Amino acid sequence: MAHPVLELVDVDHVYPDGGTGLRGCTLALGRGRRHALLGANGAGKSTVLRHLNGLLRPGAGQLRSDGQPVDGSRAALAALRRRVGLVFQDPERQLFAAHVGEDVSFGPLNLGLDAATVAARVDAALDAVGLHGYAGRAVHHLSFGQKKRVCIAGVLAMEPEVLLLDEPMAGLDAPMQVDLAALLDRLAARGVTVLLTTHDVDFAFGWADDIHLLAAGRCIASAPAERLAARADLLHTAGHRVPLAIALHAQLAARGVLPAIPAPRSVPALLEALQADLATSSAISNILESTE
Amino acid sequence: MAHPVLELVDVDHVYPDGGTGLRGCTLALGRGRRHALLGANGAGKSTVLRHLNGLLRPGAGQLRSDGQPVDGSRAALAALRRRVGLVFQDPERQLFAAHVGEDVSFGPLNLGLDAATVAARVDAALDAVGLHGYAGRAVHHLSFGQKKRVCIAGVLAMEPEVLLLDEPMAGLDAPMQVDLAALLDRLAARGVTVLLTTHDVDFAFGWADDIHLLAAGRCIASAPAERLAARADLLHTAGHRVPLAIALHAQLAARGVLPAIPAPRSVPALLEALQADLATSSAISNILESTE
Amino acid sequence: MLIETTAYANRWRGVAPSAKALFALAGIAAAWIAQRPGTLALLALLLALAALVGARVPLRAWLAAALAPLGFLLLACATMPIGPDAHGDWHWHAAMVPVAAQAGCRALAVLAALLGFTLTTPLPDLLSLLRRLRTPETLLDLMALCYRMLFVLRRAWDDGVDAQRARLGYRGWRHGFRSSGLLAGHVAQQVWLRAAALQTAADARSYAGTLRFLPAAFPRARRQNTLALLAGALLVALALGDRW
Amino acid sequence: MHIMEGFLPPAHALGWSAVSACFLAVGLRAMARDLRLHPERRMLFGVAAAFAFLLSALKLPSVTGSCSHPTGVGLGALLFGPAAMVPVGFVVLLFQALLLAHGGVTTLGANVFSMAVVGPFIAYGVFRAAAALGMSRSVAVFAAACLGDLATYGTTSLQLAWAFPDPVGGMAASLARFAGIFALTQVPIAISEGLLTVLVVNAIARF
Repeated sequence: MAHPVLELVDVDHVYPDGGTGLRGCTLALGRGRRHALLGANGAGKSTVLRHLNGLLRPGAGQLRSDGQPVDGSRAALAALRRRVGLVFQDPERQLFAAHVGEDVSFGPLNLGLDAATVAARVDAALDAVGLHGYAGRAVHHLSFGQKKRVCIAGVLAMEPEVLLLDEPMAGLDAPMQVDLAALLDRLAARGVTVLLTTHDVDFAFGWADDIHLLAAGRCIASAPAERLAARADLLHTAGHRVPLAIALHAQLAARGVLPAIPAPRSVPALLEALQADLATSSAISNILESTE
Repeated sequence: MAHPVLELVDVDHVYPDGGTGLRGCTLALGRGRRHALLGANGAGKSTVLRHLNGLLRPGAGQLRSDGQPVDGSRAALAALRRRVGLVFQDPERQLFAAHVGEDVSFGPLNLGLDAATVAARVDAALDAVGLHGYAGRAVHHLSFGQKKRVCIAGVLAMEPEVLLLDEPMAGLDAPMQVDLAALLDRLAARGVTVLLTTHDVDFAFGWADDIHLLAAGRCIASAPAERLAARADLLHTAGHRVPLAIALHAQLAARGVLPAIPAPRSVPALLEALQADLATSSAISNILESTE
Repeated sequence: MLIETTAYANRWRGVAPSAKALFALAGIAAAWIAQRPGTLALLALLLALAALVGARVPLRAWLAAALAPLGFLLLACATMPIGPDAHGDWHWHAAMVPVAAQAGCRALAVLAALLGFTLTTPLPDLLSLLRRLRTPETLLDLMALCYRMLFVLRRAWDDGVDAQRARLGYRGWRHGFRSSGLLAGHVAQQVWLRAAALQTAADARSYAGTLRFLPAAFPRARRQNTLALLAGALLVALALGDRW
Repeated sequence: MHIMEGFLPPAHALGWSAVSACFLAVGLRAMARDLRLHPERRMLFGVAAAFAFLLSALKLPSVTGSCSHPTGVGLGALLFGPAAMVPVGFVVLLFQALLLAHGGVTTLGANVFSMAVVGPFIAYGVFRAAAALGMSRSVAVFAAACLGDLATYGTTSLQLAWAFPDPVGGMAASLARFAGIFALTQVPIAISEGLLTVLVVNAIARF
């Protein structure tokens, strides 16, 4: 079996102020899949991301990359960060250059690429996030959603194999969330492993292939979304309820309103299934009527 | 008819940098009701709040309080702010005292109250937000959710008639959101008029009595939630879809799975209705079986 | 910030800041009165024990806080007996040794007095004490805002450094220097934005030009002040014994 | 460069405190006048003080590869003017003494004089002079921050030399001693502070 692209094995982490970040956390990211990390505030979601990118080092346990342990040497961490991009939650805290292009070029320049390659990468990254032609704009004139996209472009320009995003949907309105989910899907389709944290259980189950549940610094479950969806016990421990789509579908399937399989991943998908079903049945009744 | 407690009449606002904040915005807040202001990012939600609290002055049009125009004099604005409390989105930008109790005491002291009254109000406000005994804690040692509650306590301690909250649910996890919604309900039950901004259309329709829709600086609709819920046209203009609960209920009512009335306000409420329905029918069948 | 964390978690957290300040001042006065290095060292020990035993300040925290000043002390005291003569040649001057020993021990005693105060008293408690002592309002406001905002800005700085490290911003000192400069410029610009945001937030709470907060109450302050004065008097008496 | 808590003899500690108190009073009067005209600057000075403290508490990569504590006084003087830097510098130095045990309360007066009075005024003067001579902004800023830093350290050496004169060579010998030893650490710090200030000012100018 192929090794997971990144893996935390039995990782403990205690913050300098004594707060426990992680306790025996084990979690593996399958290559090219869309992962969602779920947990209540303070469960350790950001701490996990910072370990995966090497910003924090495990107090005990190991970080493995393609099955190989990553040691704490400068070279190993640099190699890790080259492959693993991390987008933080608050754009105000990670955009520090005055202009969009300048900020996006920060990472590629640090990779030691030449100016032409950097320029090409900046353009490609801005295109990918839908900010073509924004390179010369001043960062502080952008809207919140645009800033968020600049942050993502800044990481994409480093062409990471793994993209980690901390609460990427926070603060975005509905259309922007749809756009961002589509962008992440495109990246995953290109083979990039994507991991995002969220506390929206409905979104997580609607979007992700794999779900990882975090509670009080432990990873209590890691599995494909469809296998975890009905595990009310595990979800409760992680501070969540069963996704509404699953609960609704169970009710409707019990009544025979919808087929038991396939289970829709999200409430909008369930709604579509209902509408399609209604359309089909009215189409059938139309046909029946017309043939009568 | 009683006057709305606060009212914007045909208000225009242009920011100093030339950005248009509001264009002919008209919006009235009925006393003691729970209001939600919905709109895409940049539609002008925060700008409306800042007008209602007198932080921004209309370029054209009027702000009315209990039917009386509020002029721009210091006295009028001071009287307005005494009655209308505003909680901003980011706690880090509004807490300026070192200790929780000190920060909460800032507003009441500005009202010119004596020390004993202020101390009593600080205690009451901290109790209300569930931070009893936190007065001596350092603000920078608190979690995000706790800081947010300190912000709300700081405004509650001024005992406002109207409470405005900018994106209060942003960054809170599910249990914290439930707690906060319960707190706002208690305030509304005591007669406080509550207005919050959100871009979560499902939450807005699940919680609010009245919905106000904002699009590109105009208030395109203001009505009780149940009257707006099915207005897909207006909701689309404001960058939203029809609340899932309403859309689902329409489908299920069409199939006779649920009664057409009452329409559940939120998907969890709809789920409960389904579960109750199933429980009733199984209870009835149990009774039938036992009597057979 | 170790001193700040310790100040919030020790047995004297609830003791009136006035009492702790009186004791520290008495310690400084005693250190200034005393002459012999031995007496000064004893004072330093007593003051350190008061914090370690009385307030249960962890020894590790005390030592960590004292580390930087002790480094200065070592350098400065070692410097004193070495120096150039009239011809510019560097020599060992035995005559400076007693001067260095006295200055060193005195510095230790005063440092112990200060640490006894700062490791047990959160800075905001000191600010409310200063307010009662009629410190100019402008200065107090400056201090209150500075205290709150330094944690906010520090957080912003740390997050910025993390974001830069995640994008390989600190490989080698050239990159590091550039990254620090960019970030410092960004945080400097935040100074204006945050000040404006605070102003707006204060205005929304009926701000009228002065930052007023309700100070914390210390109901047993009188008794504690008396005790502190008695303990301080013992230290001063010990020091006076040196002069006779 | 901070003189540690308790290191100065009582007479010197009290004397420098009196001198700095006068400058502080003048600075506070200037600031209060400024605040009457621009009340919104109260918040600005508070946040700026926090920023100055932050810069002073940071470990930044320096030219020699080691870490240094830049004083930030040059930057502050250029942004807010030297008079406002006296109260701001006072608060920063007090906080350093109380929160980091850098400097001290008894030596606060001496440290305020070197770091919040001499440093900013020299930095500001150098900047104005360099600008008047038509030097580029970067050169002027570098010279201002670097010389402001060196002036601070020179003043500290003088204060120490005066407090502990050499029994043979007197104050001059003592000064050579302190200045000589501290030059090892302070010259690289001054250069890195100058470079950093240039980067920061250029970054601010772009916003």
